[in-house]
Amino acid sequence: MIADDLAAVRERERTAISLSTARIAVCSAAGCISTGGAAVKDALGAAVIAHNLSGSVRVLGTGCLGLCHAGPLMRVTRGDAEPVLFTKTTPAFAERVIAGLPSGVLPLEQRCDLQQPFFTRQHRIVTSDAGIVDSERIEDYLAAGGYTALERTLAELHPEDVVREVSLSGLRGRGGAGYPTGLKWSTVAKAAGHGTFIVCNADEGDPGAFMDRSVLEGDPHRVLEGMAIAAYAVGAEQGYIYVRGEYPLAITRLKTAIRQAERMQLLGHRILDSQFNFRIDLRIGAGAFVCGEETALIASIEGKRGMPRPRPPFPAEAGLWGRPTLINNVETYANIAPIILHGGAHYATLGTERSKGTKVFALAGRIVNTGLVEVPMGMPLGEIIFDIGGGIPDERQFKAAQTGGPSGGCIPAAHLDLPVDYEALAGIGSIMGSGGLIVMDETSCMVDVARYFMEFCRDESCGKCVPCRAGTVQMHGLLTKMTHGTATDRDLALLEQLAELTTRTSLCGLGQTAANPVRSTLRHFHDEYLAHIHDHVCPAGVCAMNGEDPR
Amino acid sequence: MSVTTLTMNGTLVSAAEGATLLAVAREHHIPIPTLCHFEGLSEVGACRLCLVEVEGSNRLQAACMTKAVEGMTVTTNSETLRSYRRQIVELLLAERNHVCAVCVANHTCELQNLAVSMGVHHVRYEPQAPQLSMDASHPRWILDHNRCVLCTRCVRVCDEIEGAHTWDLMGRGRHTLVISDLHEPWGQSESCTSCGKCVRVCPTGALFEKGTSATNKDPHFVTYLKMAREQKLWNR
Amino acid sequence: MESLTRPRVATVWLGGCSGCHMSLLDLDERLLDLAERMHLVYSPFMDIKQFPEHVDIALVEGAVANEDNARLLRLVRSRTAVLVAFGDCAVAGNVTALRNPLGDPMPVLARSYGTDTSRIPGVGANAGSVPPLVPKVHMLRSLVAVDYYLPGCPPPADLIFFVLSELVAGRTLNLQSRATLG
Amino acid sequence: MSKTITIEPVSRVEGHAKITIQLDDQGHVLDTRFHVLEFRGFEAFCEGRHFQEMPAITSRICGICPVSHMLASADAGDRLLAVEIPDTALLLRRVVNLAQIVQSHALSFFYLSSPDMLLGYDADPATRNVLGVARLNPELARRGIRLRQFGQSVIDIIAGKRIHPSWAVAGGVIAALSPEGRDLILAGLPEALATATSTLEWFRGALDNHTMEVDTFGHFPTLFLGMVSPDGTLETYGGRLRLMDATGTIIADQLDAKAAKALLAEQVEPWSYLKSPYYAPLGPVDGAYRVGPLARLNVADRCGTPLADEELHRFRARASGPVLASFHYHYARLIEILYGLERIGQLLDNADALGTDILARASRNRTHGIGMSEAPRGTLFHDYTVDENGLITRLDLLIATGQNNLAMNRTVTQIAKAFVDDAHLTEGMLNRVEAGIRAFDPCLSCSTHAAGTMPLVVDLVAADGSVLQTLSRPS
Amino acid sequence: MATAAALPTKAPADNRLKMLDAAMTRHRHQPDALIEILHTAQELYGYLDLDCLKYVGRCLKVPPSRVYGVATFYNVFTLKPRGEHTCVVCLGTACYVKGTATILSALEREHHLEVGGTTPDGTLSLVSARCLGACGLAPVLVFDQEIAGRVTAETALARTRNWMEQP
Repeated sequence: MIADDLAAVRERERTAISLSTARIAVCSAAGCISTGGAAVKDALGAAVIAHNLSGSVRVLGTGCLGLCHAGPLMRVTRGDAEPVLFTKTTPAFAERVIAGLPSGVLPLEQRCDLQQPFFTRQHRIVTSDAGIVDSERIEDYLAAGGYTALERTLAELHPEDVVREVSLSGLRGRGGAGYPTGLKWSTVAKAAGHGTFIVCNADEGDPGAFMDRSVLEGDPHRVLEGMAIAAYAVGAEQGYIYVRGEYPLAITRLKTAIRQAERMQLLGHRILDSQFNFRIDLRIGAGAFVCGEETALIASIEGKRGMPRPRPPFPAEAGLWGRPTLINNVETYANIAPIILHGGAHYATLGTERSKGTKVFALAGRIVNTGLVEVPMGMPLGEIIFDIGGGIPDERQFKAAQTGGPSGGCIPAAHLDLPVDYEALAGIGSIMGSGGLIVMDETSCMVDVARYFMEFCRDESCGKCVPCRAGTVQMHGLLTKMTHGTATDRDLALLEQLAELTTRTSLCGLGQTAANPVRSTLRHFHDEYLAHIHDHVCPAGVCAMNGEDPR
Repeated sequence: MSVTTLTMNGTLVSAAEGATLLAVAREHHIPIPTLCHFEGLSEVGACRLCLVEVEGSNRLQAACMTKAVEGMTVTTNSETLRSYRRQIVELLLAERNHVCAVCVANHTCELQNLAVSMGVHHVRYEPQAPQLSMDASHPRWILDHNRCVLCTRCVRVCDEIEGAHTWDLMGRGRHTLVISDLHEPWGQSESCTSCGKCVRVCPTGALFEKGTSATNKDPHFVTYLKMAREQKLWNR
Repeated sequence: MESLTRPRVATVWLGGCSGCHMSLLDLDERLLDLAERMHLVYSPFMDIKQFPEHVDIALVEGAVANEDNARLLRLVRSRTAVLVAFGDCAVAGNVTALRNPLGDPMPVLARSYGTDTSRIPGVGANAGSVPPLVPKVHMLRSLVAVDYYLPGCPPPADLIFFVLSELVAGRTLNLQSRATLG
Repeated sequence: MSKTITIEPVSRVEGHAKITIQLDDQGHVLDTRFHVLEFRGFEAFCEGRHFQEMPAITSRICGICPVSHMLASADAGDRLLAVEIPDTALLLRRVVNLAQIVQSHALSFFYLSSPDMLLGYDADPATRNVLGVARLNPELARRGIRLRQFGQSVIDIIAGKRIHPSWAVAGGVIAALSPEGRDLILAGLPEALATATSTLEWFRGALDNHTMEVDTFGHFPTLFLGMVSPDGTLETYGGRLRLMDATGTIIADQLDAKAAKALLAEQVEPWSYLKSPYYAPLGPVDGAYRVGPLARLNVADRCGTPLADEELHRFRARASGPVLASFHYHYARLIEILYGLERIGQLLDNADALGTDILARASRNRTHGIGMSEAPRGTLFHDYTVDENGLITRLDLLIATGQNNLAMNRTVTQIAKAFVDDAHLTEGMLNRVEAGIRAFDPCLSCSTHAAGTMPLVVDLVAADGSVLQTLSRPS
Repeated sequence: MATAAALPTKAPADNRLKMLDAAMTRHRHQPDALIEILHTAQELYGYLDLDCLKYVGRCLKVPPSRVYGVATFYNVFTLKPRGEHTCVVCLGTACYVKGTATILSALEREHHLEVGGTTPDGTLSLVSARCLGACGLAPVLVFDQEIAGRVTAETALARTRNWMEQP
């Protein structure tokens, strides 16, 4: 397929859309599916046929619409009218919507106010296709301008130009560490010889994070396109997507998307009739958090135990099978097409001095609007939680926001005005992380939260290096003692010492950050620790404090 | 072969190009403790005992895997490093059931010797006391998981020198275990050649010979064997 | 009285084999010389039944295996200025703690006394005449603060002599790499 | 009003024990109990370990007689290998066992019991100890210390470590004796022998002051069990067992460990961690037996060394048949020291002593093996059952002190009835009760490891002492 | 065919083996396909038994100990057959904050199970997941293949009890 054919497909699809009287998008991300979204979509399809509307009404399964707690969500667009969003829909409700379409009367209840801050304060780049593009149809993606960036790249840009645009955008790795993407690309591009690989890290491991899942499920082509552009930029012909086995829907949609893209010559041999070849294979993760660490991920793609190795050498120099390997995460790749389309400089107008663009967050925990949001970098944390997130339910008090999962930290109320930015978060002992943002109120005990994360790291430690394997065990033991009310000041000192040890001496990122939740809670909630140790009291009333010897 | 010059603990030292910091230190008799490192086997950088400070980097580097670079300034023995090393040894001692007193490797154990050299007289961490088994199915040797430090020397020597790959690791984290074949009794292993190299390289009493109350290991043998094979040097 | 100026020394035996005390006796005649420099106020070799007040130095052998051990250890700690964990059992649990991997002591006891709990010493109603076992054998450090650690199974007599000589002379102990577990 | 007197801890014994004495309304002794307070669970945690590790692990049962455990364990290991160990190995094991008997007996006599005899039972408890002895009779104390030191140094020279050596293994031993080592040992013998003979002389002289103790410190008939050689001479390692009754009649002779153990059963009292073995055919009352120095000297025809045999003659003159007074454990102990020293000299004078064939190598050839040694306190059995890989599936230890448990309980009652009177209770009276226990030189850290795998009889005893119910378990 | 010659005698000679062989052929019997093939084998057989591991190792030229090492490193793989029904409890942070630990212990108590275990009658396996990525609906459980959000201990127990009563 060449550019002209692609243009024809787009034209055909756009015409079909313009001829339709209504487009009804049902959120088909895992969240809404678990509350019955699939049945709603089936009911819509059946009703369309029953009402003889097949020619004019299009039903799509689409990416995450954001308000997960209110699913299944349904978005109805009619001509140029403002779209309407319905929450908590059912098959019966779907029938009513379709029945009302010919007369133009839609149900009044279950409408969601699209002017509330949750929608108006977001800035959607990565998630812009949600509600517009059917997750399983490449034609939809093409009609929405998909693969234009790849087309332009192959037609107009040298690989160095691509790297320059990405560098110019200021994009930083969205997987958590925030390494400048352009710099990484240029390192890989400079690494000599053929046989370079590119990898998409879709092993979204942080508990409480589901941004990548939503992107993969809702807009898989966006990721494929970003990877193809990256492959062109660094001279790779083979790519892997390492996706969590726990995301079956994402895997299915990716498989479909790859097949579609290959059929249209957007992947595979001589893409768009250029000299550029690039194929993508899926690798299914098997449940090991440590495989989010890039050297462990590489080992896993090679079919081995996911055990990290020391860096240097970095994967950019010696990665998969010893070859230079570019590894980025899902959200990073999802940002590439817009950067190429609108220019790196345009992208860089969003965000802060050192953190550009937008960030997708998964809001969860004790917050009204649990779900997925995309905001410009630099938005104060408090705005995300209270304006967009709707604040804390049940008239409780905000206590902490946890970012970065087991590698991150807990941010207290005193820092709610902090702009969300890599450096700012690191400055108060947390990290941006991949985007999980879990809100806690006074019903959460921070010592128990630290213990929870330590248990996670203990169980997910690969066991290779001593400080991580054995240090997490000991720290977990000490934290457990604290939550049982049997710890002493000496235990607290040991905990602090071990936290330093694992941070400084562990082999990989998992161990190096395993103590972050401990360190940040020690820093911001020291009095809670002292209450457990000195007064044998759990202020949140979570810990049993029964004085039993933990074992 | 070109030569690199670097500073180690304030002294200028020379190094062959591509040499690791550990090799440079050993050549100049600068002690750096190691446990997973074994001359002649690949490096894994797992024990973290050989971590050193490299000026200009806030990350500690494993001396066994870091190449000497011209002009590098390295500290191998700061108070911080010593404290970390002691903690690592203590963590290992608390992890499984290291009862030196009744161990075949008492006084020949590398872990115990590390503890002695670092002045580790006691362990501040709670002993985990896991319930672990022994595999005595092999006619000559015993594997006692209670004393294993998961250094993987046995795994590597079996794979890299003997070429049998009888050993590997199963499970992960604190549940990691050295296994033979499909976690079958060692004595029933189809791949084991009974060469005994794993026993020779084991730093503790985890792998030992039946019928001995003290193990007489010869860890240099494997290094010697590798030299003999690859360089035709039969120098002991 | 002269003995008032000499440091008051006690040796205590908790759950262990007494090998450390035997090694102390292996000081042989040096023990008599040492006795001139200290005032031995409590020891298994003596007939003092109550651990005395105001002890300067206590060498505690053995791990905490039963409730009596725990009680005595806490008493020793409260009445002693310098507490030395004497030997591997006190330092690290050692052989005495070998039962810990088996978990709860009940199966261990049942192995020796049968499964009828009414017939097992130290259990239930039988706890009065013999002390019940603690669920898990502890090294001293797990229960009380320890000032010095003197490892070894047993610690060699020369090392005991060095340690006692230093402590009796009021010096701070520095064992560096002189001592080892095992 | 009845009341209970508790002596806790029993001091100057090797272990943790207490004694309770129940008095009736009139203050007369009603009942006594000897409680062993410690339990460590070797039988349980040794399961799954390899039998060849047992000499090192089981020697940690006891710091006083680790050698006995090491040797009994190695002996059990020999059976599992189904080998006969080299002559040199057997000879050296014997020497080391004798050395331990010497040091342990010296410990018992000089460190633990001599304060009573020298300073008196009623002396100030604060000084009634070895340091008190040293002040009163420095020469005696120093000689005692040096005698023990000699025993320990023999162990050190041959086995490489004074306490908890890892030297004897299944099939033999791991280190031969050097000529220098032998010479060093032989050079130390004369002084040790001189100490032994002079102490015996002193003891004999002091005996006249202790007729009361001789009569009350456990003076009663029991059976006696001890090791002899094929010709009936005293032996402490590698011999066979002889069982004799209180009249001197040999009930059984030349039993190997397996045959001997088959004759024994044990009962459990919930008030003590120490179980009480007895000679099964006669039941727990009549089947009570004593082991240790007194028993060994009673059952043996002779010591087989000149000085010891001379002294044995004097010893036997104290009774018409076997010596029944437990107080004479002390006497027997001193004779055994003499015997041990002489025998060490004899053994080392043998060319085999410096042999280098010391280890018979074999793999496991049996799944069950019982080994034994004569520990200072008496016969010690190690009974191992292993799987095809040699991992222990059942470990059963029958320890010397345990075998004296019935006798010790009776002794406590006898002394308490003789000395304890509520009307005027003195510390010295209570000390006599303890001293009676001390005569047995109980090693309580050893004694809490006998396992319940023998035919077991459990007596449910009511508060009044009557047996309410008897439970038994087949072997 | 080489694979047929290497067929372990105990391996069932049914369609599933053909499908497994096909999957390996698709990956050209490359060792690096090990994890992919284990996924396939587990999908086919429900779990990975030793014969299967041995067979896969032989076909992919991977030593047995490495196959076993990989199969036990990853949480998804199970070497024991799962129960007829599986209840997955999400222990992700959002679910934890909203109390899944309580639900889990209620299930453990009710069915006398520990996480990872299966009831003796083979009806129910209890499994935990570190995060199912459905945090917006926390606490989340999966009953067989079906995700359920905002679960309480009562609703969870109702589901599992139902299974136990009508296996």
